[in-house]
Amino acid sequence: MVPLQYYIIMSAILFTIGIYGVLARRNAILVLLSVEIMFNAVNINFMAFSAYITPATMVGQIYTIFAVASGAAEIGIGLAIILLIYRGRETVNVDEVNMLKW
Amino acid sequence: MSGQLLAFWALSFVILSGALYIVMTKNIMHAVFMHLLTMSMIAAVYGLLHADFMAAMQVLIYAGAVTAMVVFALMLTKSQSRPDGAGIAVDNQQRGASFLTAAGFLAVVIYVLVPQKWAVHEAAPVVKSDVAAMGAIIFKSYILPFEVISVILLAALIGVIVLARKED
Amino acid sequence: MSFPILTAIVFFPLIGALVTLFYKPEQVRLIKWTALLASIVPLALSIIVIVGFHPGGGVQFAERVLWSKTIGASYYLGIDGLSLPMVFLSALLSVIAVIASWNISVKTKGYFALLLLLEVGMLGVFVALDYILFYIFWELVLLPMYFLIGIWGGKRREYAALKFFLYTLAGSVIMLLAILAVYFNGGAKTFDILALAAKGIPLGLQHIVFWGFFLGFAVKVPIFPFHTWLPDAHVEAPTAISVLLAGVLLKMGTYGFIRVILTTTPDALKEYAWIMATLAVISIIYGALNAMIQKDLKRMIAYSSISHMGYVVLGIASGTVIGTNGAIMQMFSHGLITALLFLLVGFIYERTHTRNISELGGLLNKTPVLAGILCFASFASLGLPGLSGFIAEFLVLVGAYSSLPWFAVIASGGVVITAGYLLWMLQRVVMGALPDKYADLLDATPREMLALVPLVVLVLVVGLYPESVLGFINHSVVALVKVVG
Amino acid sequence: MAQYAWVIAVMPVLAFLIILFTLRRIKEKAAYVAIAATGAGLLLSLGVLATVWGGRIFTYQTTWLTAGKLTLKIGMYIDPLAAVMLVVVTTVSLLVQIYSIGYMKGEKRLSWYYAAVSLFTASMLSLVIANNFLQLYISWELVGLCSYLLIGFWYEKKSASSAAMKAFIITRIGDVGFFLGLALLFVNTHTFDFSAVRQIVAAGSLGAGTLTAIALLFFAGAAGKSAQFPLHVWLPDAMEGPTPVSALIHAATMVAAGVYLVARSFFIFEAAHPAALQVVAGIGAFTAILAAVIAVTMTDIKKVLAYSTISQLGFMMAALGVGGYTAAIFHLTTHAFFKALLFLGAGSVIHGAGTQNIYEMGGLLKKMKVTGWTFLIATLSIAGIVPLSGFWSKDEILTEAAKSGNYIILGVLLVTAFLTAFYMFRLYFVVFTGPVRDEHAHESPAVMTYPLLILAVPAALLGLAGSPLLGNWFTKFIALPGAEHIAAAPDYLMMGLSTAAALAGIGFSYVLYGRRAVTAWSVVNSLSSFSWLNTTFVDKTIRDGLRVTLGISNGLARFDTRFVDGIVNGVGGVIGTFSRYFSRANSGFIQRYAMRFVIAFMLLAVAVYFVLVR
Repeated sequence: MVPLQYYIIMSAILFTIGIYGVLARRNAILVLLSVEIMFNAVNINFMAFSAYITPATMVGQIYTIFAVASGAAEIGIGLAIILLIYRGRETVNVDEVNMLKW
Repeated sequence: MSGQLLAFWALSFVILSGALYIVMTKNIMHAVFMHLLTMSMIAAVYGLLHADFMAAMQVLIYAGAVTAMVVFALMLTKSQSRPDGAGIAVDNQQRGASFLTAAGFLAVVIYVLVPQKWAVHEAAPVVKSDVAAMGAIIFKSYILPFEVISVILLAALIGVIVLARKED
Repeated sequence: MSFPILTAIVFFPLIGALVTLFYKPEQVRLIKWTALLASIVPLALSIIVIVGFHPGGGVQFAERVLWSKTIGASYYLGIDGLSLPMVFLSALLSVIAVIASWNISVKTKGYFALLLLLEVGMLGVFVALDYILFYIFWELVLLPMYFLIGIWGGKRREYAALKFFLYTLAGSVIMLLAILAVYFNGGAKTFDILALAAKGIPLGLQHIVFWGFFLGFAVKVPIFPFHTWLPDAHVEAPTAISVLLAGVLLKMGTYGFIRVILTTTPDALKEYAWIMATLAVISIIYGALNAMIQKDLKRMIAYSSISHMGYVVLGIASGTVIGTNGAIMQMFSHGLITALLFLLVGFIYERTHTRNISELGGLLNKTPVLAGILCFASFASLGLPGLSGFIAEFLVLVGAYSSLPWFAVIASGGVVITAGYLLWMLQRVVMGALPDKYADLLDATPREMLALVPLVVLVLVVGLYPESVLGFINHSVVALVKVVG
Repeated sequence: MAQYAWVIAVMPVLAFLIILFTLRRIKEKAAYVAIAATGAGLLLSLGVLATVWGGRIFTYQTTWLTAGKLTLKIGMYIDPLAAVMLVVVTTVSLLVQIYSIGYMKGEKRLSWYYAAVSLFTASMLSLVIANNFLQLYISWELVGLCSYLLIGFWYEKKSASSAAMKAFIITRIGDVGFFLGLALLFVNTHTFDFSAVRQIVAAGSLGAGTLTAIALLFFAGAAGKSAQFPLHVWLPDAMEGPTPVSALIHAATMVAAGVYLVARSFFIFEAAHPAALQVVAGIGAFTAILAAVIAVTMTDIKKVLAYSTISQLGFMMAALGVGGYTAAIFHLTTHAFFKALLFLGAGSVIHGAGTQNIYEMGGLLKKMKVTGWTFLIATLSIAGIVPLSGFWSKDEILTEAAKSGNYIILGVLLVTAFLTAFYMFRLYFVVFTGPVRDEHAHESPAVMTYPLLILAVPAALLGLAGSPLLGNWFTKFIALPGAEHIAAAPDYLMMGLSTAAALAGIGFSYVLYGRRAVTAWSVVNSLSSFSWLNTTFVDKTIRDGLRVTLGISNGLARFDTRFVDGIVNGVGGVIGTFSRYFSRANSGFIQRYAMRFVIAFMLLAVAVYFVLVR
């Protein structure tokens, strides 16, 4: 019998690792992977809540389905953008791209 | 110490160390493979939570589709970090700050979430997940979001094609 | 409802501006003639209004369409003795500005479209009787002016345009706050300028909104120490824009003083009259002394404008009927005279390519008509009797003398300084020997005369028979001035 | 007849307009237009004079402007004083214009000259027929304008344009006083009308203090126009203008306007504190003697006459100051003629000799008969020799001064009379007698000499009209309405004293300059130290004032661009610096944005947690 808190703490740590990856990695693909980690941390949370709090209605699971779907869309678009940038700039390093300026 | 708990600890250890490896390694290829592993372990966690359907989905989408896509992306772009991991930095300059920020975040989240009293259901977590019931719920209560998410996926599909297409 | 003549006056130039947008940029002649037509029609209509105007009849030709009942705003235009001379002046100077801009060759289309848009704003300010409408027109003036200075201006045009824009915008934002304060705390949920004035607002509120309005209008006038945008804007602006800037835009500020401050916050005005008068007197003397030393003709006239607008403010601060009459006369007369001066400087600049006083000289020898009119305008500006400037300054000083005697005494000292810098300028510019490089200057062309002569005639007519303007003003002023009487 | 007096003033205006609009084409014919207008004006003026012969007064007016309760009217007030002035102005103006045909011959801007002279004549006429102070002020300023235009007629010369400017600005300083006086008058009486003001003053409702202030402010204006100390410095410089203009404007008419103003508002001075009139008398007398002393040291023929004019105007002011209203007007009238004659004669001399320095002339009587003899008449007249005009009017002033009991003034005036005779005859002896220095000197054409001859008649004989021996007719005619006139018995003592002073002056001058018995320079040099007050003190003060003003405006200009504008630009600069600093945060590196986002989220979460949950 695993307490709910364990899942929460585990997903929190996982999410934090994802944050670190997003903030610190240069390679855009690694940044995307880190985003995926964050996504999955959230999903673990949903799943745990679903199992512990609303086991009958399965709200958390359904949220996870939607989250996975939009996550898939996100990674597709994200990779497409990385490809696009790579074509224009010959780099996938995030800190070499600063087009988001005033 | 039940088997479940033991399994949880083991899975957690693998997931977290895998994630750490992803954000630490200098070799991107290794990171991708570790990603595959991590995602599979998360699927196992879902199984631990009696959500077999979701576990399958997790393996299919994350461990399969996403990882494959990332590998393709890696092949199409030329990374500056060499396979041996030497040479050009894979982390940016705000690495230390990022670490502190992430640690702070973790502290806040744990400080806020852990003391919470969750309204845990009596039946939890023993109720077996029922795919049929889940399908009924999705196609009854959540039909509109479901349709919307399919449109979003379609839009993303088209968007990816448009974005990634080489201009003539 | 009869023919909405005021709406026609205000918005006809807009039609012209829209029409010019459909031309090709190369169709320069067509653009110019359209602009001329679009500015002449409001002038003609304003003359019709003058003919149909009853001096004793209060606000006339009113048009009122409810805009929003819930917030109490309406499309409310009307004209009285205060706005009539200003509307005429704006319409006239717009025509003259179009004529004076005939040589604009860069981006002609945009220039004339903006000029006409500017005219809409200027005319609108003087006929709007609803605060929201007033504010809209007030702001509408800024935008075309910004581009006209910023695109067609001189060397430092961007700096000047930005300074003008930000400075006056800051002023009008403060004014907006005051408007909102009057609206929310004035007791009547209406934006009707006249109704609010007639009803009166609480004394405590008056003291607050007075300063809001004062700052808003003072920047526009401009009164010392809010004046520094003016010389820069004038120096950089093209001739016709200087004409409108000095001739009309400055009057918007003093118009606001009379239309809003004098009627809506009379008690606060009475209490703070000495501050207004002090600033006015400082403006008079300070502007004149600054004008004395300027090397650039336009800059000199800009400072002289500050000095002359000080008389307007002094007249208003006096709170007397005579002083206010004088103030309006001075607004009208200064509009004519400064327009004349700026036109002349522009025409001289087109010939000699310099505005530097020390590089000019002896213009009477070669261009007697231009130089002669420059003398005429200078004398009008220094308040020579028989020309329009005198009677205005006279009324202002007599009015001020009865309520603020010492201010009037100091202000009249400005008359001597004014004579000093204008005559000194004349000595250096039109008298003396003509530098050799100007030996082949040509005198005024018919087009230039077309721009100059109406102003000369009006300065003379108003100077010799002031009743021609005062007849329209006086009744309204008596109705407006509630302070001392 | 008198109701058409305005036509007199309007005709030169028409002449002005006609000439102005045909400036390039009309050329010399401009003279005929102007002369015709003024000539017709002279005839009408004589008619007006005849109409008011019996002491009648005509007034006409029409509304000029309305502002609140203020209604300003323009109109005419034709009393004997105005009628006399009309005749004086039109006569002198007409003769000067005729004279100018010869003097200004070949001038390229001749038509403009006549236009300006016409405008001047019109303004001056409007000044004398004004029925209210405001109209008087307006005309007053207009004559100032014409004076400016005509002094600066040869505007290519820097000295001419500077002199014009100086004249305008210095008189304007006085005008500010006049203007403030008008404002004070108006605020207290709500009218500018002569008769109305007179009634209010007579009713005694105004305090003596107010009246004194008004009177002194008016006198400030008069001092500017009539070149009284210390505002006299513009008049000698004004000699830069053409000589006929000096004769018309700066001798006969405009400069007398100050005297006219004090005369017109004499009832205010009388009602005011006695100090007001004492100031007038004191400044008048001081100006008279100061200018006379300076005149002795001058070597430029026009400058001598200019200082002489200042001195004579001081005489008139002094006369007004001691209460001699009629005496002042009388002297004004006679002075107008003999001084105009002197100036025109001087013009003729300059025209013939080609120089203005008296020591480059000499023996001109032989060369220029008409000019010489008429000049002699005028010189005798101004020196005060029986029975020429100047004698009678000057005698009248001295009598009034004696009657007032103010013996200091009387003494000063007597000394001045002596000096007047001295410097005038000095001028005459040096220029017209002695050895001929310029063989090329020649008599002027008839168009110039006939006006001299005509002017010589009133310069010699007009005084008889006011002679006490002939019943003081002029005095009675001109006297203030209501003021009972004391039929002055001839004061033989005064006549004797003034004649003695004049003869002494002439004799002294004869010894020094006629016979050249004594070296003239020693005397002149000793006197010239007197003129420090003028050249060193007043002129220098004014120049210093000017420099200080320029310095102040220079400083203010710097203050304006550095400080006032500096604040404006500083505010903009500070905001700009801040925004530049903060805009650096927008580096464009997405991970920095992300980090800020995370940190902000944390802070927000903590805040929400503590505020809402706890």
